[in-house]
Amino acid sequence: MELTVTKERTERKKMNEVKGEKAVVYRTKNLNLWYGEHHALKNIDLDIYENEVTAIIGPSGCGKSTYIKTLNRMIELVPNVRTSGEIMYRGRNIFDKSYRVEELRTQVGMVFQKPNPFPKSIYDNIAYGPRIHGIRDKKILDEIVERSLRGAAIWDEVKDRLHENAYGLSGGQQQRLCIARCLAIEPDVILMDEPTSALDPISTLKVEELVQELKKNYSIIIVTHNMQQAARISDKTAFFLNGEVIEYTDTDKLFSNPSDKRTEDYITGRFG
Amino acid sequence: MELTVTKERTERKKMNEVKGEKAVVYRTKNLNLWYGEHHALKNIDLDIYENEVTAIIGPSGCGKSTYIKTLNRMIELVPNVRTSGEIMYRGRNIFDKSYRVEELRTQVGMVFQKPNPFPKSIYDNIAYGPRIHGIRDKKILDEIVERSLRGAAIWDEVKDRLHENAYGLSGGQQQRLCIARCLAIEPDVILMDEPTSALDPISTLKVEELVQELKKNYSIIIVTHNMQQAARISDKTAFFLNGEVIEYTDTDKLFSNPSDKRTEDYITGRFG
Amino acid sequence: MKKLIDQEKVIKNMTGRLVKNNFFKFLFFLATVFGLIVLVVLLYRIFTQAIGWLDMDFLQNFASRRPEEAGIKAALIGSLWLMVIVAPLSLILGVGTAIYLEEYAKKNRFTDFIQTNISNLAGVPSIVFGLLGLTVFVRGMGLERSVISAGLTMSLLVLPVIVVAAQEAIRAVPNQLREASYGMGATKWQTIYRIVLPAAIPGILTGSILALSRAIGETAPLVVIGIPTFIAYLPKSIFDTFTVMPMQIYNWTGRPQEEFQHVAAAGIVVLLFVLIVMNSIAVFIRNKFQKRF
Amino acid sequence: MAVTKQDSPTYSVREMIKEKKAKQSGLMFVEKLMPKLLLLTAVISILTTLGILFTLLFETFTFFSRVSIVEFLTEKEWLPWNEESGSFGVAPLVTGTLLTTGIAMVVAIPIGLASAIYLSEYASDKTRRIIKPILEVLAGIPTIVYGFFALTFVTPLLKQIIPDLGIFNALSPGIVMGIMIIPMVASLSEDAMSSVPNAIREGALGLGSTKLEVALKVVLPASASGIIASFVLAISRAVGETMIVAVAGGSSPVLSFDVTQSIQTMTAYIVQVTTGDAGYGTTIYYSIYAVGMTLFVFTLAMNLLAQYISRRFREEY
Amino acid sequence: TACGNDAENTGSNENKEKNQAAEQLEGEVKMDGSSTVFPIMEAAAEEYMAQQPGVKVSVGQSGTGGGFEKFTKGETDFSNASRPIKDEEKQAATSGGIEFQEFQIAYDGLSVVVNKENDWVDHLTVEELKKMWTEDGKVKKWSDIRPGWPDEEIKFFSPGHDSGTFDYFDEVILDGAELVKNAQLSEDDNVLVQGVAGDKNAIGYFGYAYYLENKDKLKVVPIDGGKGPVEPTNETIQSGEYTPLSRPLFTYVNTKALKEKAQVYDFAKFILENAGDFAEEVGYVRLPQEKYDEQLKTLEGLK
Ligand SMILES: Nc1ncnc2c1ncn2[C@@H]1O[C@H](COP(=O)(O)OP(=O)(O)OP(=O)(O)O)[C@@H](O)[C@H]1O
Ligand SMILES: Nc1ncnc2c1ncn2[C@@H]1O[C@H](COP(=O)(O)OP(=O)(O)OP(=O)(O)O)[C@@H](O)[C@H]1O
Ligand SMILES: [Mg+2]
Ligand SMILES: [Mg+2]
Ligand SMILES: O=P([O-])([O-])[O-]
Repeated sequence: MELTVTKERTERKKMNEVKGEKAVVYRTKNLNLWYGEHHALKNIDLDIYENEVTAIIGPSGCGKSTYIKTLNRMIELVPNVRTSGEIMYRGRNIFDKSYRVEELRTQVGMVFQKPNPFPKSIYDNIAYGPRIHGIRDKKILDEIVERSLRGAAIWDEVKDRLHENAYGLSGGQQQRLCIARCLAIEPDVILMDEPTSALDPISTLKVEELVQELKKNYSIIIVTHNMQQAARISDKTAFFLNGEVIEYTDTDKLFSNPSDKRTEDYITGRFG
Repeated sequence: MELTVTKERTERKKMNEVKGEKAVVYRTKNLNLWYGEHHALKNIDLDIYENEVTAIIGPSGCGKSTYIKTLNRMIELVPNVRTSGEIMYRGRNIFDKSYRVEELRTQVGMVFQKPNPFPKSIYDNIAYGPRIHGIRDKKILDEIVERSLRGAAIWDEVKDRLHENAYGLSGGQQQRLCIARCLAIEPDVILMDEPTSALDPISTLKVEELVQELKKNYSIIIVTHNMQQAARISDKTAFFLNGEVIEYTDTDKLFSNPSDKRTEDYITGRFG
Repeated sequence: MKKLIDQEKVIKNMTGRLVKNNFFKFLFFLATVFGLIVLVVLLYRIFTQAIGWLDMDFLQNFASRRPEEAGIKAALIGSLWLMVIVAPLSLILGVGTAIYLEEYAKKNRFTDFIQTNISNLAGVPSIVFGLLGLTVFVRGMGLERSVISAGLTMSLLVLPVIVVAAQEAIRAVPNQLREASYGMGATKWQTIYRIVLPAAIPGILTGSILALSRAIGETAPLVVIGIPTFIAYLPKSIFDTFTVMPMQIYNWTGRPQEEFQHVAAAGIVVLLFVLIVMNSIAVFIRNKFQKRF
Repeated sequence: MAVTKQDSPTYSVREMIKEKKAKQSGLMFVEKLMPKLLLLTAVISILTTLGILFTLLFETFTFFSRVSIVEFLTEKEWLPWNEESGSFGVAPLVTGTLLTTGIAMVVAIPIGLASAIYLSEYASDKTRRIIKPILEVLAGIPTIVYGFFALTFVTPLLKQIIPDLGIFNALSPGIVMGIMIIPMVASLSEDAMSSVPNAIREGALGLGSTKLEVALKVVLPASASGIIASFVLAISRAVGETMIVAVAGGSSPVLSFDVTQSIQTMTAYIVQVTTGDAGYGTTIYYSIYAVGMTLFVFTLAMNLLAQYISRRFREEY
Repeated sequence: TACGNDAENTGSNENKEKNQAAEQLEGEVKMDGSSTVFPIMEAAAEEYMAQQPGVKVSVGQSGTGGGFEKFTKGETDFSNASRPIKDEEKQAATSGGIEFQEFQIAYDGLSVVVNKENDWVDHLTVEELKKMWTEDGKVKKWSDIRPGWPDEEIKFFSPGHDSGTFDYFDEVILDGAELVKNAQLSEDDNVLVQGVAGDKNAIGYFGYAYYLENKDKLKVVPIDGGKGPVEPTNETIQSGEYTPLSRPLFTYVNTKALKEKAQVYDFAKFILENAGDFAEEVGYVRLPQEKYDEQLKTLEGLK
């Protein structure tokens, strides 16, 4: 890799300034969410921009996972969840009755906190997405599988055992497999919920580089408990606390010059 | 907490110098391990010292989890595992026929990579260990539970719902619960397999502080993919690669002046 | 820090705990072996009785008043015909119901009602199903004492067992897998069909093996329906009359001639053989898929 | 290294998916259709119950128009054979059923559960794979075979210990029924226990638990719902079992709890009548429906109770 | 090739059958009813189908009552019975629009048996039988029946209440009185055989065939019905000497089916022509030949 992460970021920032403001992918308006009686998200307002990496940080239990799962309506799988407010994805309210959740999720890929490969072969894990969307051609599938695995920096480790069960992989390998699986359907947005928490530094670095690479074509929203990571790879960062967005601004600004006292306390490790 | 982590470490180092060399807790001699045909650990030789924090780092799949699981013979749960060589714990070979694995594990607590609370109440999770070891007294149990939960920096979050099911906690909270569960039996050695990979920075800091606190009484072996963490909290660090120990020495030395080229490449993020 | 746990006492306790563990392990082992011993005794008795009576003729002959000529052909083929109806029907209905309840049904009174109803059906004695089959299929629908009447009755009989087993199996599939699939934009049915069902197959099969084994050895409901015992021809369609092995065996054991006891034993051996073949196929599939998540 | 425009070939997966989507209108149809089809299969079970009720109620009413329901429930003798001086108190048949079921459970639950624990927690994968299917063969042996096994093997064996044992008794078929049910308890309980994640076992073992402690204190509570479900099925099976008791239990409906003597269960009575001499339209003929109804109500009550228990025990993980 | 099956024919009336064999029949014949009669009909069906492979005969054994239930609903062509049809069943037939004809096909001699080691019983009178088998609230001992017999409790083994065998015993011996309460009842006569063979103080009764097959294990008791003790044998049963415990076995045929289905008629004829042989083969006793001939005439009249 010839470019360092930082170089690339600076370059892109320049480009942004040239192009002017980017398109909004997700516009969250006054979102509230309850788990039964528990008010987990409170009056969230957040605009997420195209071809950027948006990081969401905050202490454990603050609602990071809840929010990111709301973006592709995965939250609906939890019983007794209620929401109010709007989330516009590319101009359409995702809570609209007419919006098919499958369509949304095809556009919005997701990588989870715990690796969750299917109990199938490595190949079938990757080919699952393309297949359910009707791609049957063996040659194309082969190519998608290789490309996706390469994309997730795991190709070399698994290329000789594509047809073995994915559960034979180590935790880190499994997580990268899940990222590869997500890449296979070339989504528009990729949601990542602490995708590197199970990875070693080298894989983490690869994924971070990959995230930089991917955002040329995709918009990425990443939950992370690692502030360094947020600082390294994201363009914008949102700081969540107790289900509220405390501060949301350019990453540089948030980490160098936070406007809220709580943000400052958190990023300097002063409260808990 | 009035002492910073660094201050404390310096202090302890001083103490060590005063007392001279510490006792060896674990002495691994020429350990080899195979998963079926797969040679996962190769000729491991490693001495682990009392009242120290020993970190094990290395890329994904290098055998960190395998090694740490061998130390309390948890690895035996995997079918078709073969070992050769010796691991002496406090002078006794843990592979001895006469060595009762339950006794070993009572002395050697373990915290796992993924949180694995029992499907019981928070209280019963913590009280489980003491109870199986014959402690029935409600008052003592209460005290153990509170102390262990405080020790794992989770007391304040759960003290009002001790009798609710542990599965209602978030991932981070669950992991801290598991640490508390391990503390409850006051082991001699604590094995930790990436214990903070599911925690946010604040909890991570608390656990790191806790590790410092604990090593006054306990010896701690910690697998981590976070080199900063290893540098911050450990006294010695072992660098694993492909099932081999590449370098094992004082943490300061390993990170400032590694003697093996591969170690250097790894800690500077240059290979993968 | 004050020690609350007395390590010495812990070590002292250890011996007792280990002795207890080993004692119970042995007890558990004995319990497991007990079943096997009974099986061996049972099989030994049956095989010693069947020896000399079990040959190709026995498989190729129809029933006869003469023990030497009596064979199990009609009953064997009849039992297989019965399975042709029961296996697919009860599996489709059972797994379908389980999927509906676990994946689709909302938590409401109606769902609760179905669930309770199924558990209750599982407890309804087979003989009562016999009365049902007689009234509804044989008489109500005019299907007579045919393969289809008996097959429908047996399917309903084993249905709840399959539903309950399939539900447990489906419930055991971790939610993370469903989430992963939905996350790819898979529809609900795609997720169920491609992820949940394959992962649940081992559990479903375990239940189904037990259920189908039961169906193939069940006598009481067929006695109530009034399946004939003497048939010297094979059914040509599911609407033909037929007989099954347990009925034939029941008939033989009741005969005055001592020789028929041997014929019955030979019949039991054939029945067990069919059963073991069925089980083996299912066990093969189950082992192929089995894993712990 | 990663996905870039250069190394991507002439196609884009995203475009292909869009293209296919347009053609996949069938998919949404299936999506809409499946729940309805599945609901239909679920409704079959309700229809079955209705069918049973319909079948039983109709004839039961006729029976109770001839014999008062009070007599049926309170009379202590079951002597239906004499049209004029008969006595229709169902109690002896109920006690016969309870006796054999009770004995069967005393055998099946401890042994079945113990086998399940052994297979799930102690046995190696290989042992489990061998033993489980063998046990399942036990469940598949036709009940009629068990009946003769009870009569010609177990009863004489027991007679050596209990000289007063009658040739027909409750004990022997009860025990054999229990043996028949062991695999059901073992297999279903084992499944429930196997579905407890291994990570939880590791957590407990890591604290120095013996396998027994893991099994009893962690795995059993975690799988209680599945285990209780297996007990319920087992009890129901024993109550409804017919051929074993018909062959080895005798046909003497007597109100007594003496397990060494001949009894008659509700199921055995139904078989006796359906294969017997009683004419269509006689009171005896209708009595089997009344007994069937009793059996039905009986299992219903028991199942409702068991479900209540199993709900209270349910654990999520 | 219409005559293909003739070679396999056995039995006394080969010539007659040769003539009939010219006509190959098809269709179903459904028969159900008494389990006592079952073995005879199994034999008949077996042989008949060897001759007429196109005809599918099925024989069930739902018991006499169960058989009539189906028969009166029009579900079967033949109903076997170990007792004559009852009035209720006749009524059911009438209301179901079923007309039928009764045929006797063989005799069964209920055999009273005791243990082989029982050396005191030489015969029993009908009165003694009644005294033994009726419930009177007291424990029955052998010495209660005839002075000099052992002071031991009698162990009773009887077919279940719902069998034709019990029904007949009840009618001719008990005369409606209640059966001893501690009698061991079983639907399966083999089990009764075992019970009696296993207990020195046992007494039991069941069908003649079961006694014949277990002669070596049991001792049969001659019955004195007023004309001195008579042991059940083929001769005494056929001649009617063995009384009152010998009983006729029946089959009932649906006359409408007889008229409409050639195979039903043909099979009925076959039964009447061969029932005697088959009965003896499976352990029952043939009727006097005149009875078969008479019934064949009746049958012809129904065609
Ligand atoms: N299924 C659920 N039912 C009820 N409460 C829930 C559920 N999931 C999460 N919560 C609660 O909602 C809050 C937000 O949880 P969430 O998982 O979004 O936190 P998080 O920021 O992702 O934490 P972590 O960093 O530990 O993953 C927490 O207090 C949690 O206990
Ligand atoms: N149960 C198993 N059966 C076979 N191979 C295994 C098993 N567990 C681990 N391995 C293999 O052994 C090697 C070491 O695995 P291990 O889990 O110890 O790695 P690790 O260093 O802990 O990785 P990570 O950081 O991803 O947790 C890997 O190549 C892995 O694929
Ligand atoms: Mg989270
Ligand atoms: Mg690991
Ligand atoms: O079958 P039965 O002859 O006893 O009615």
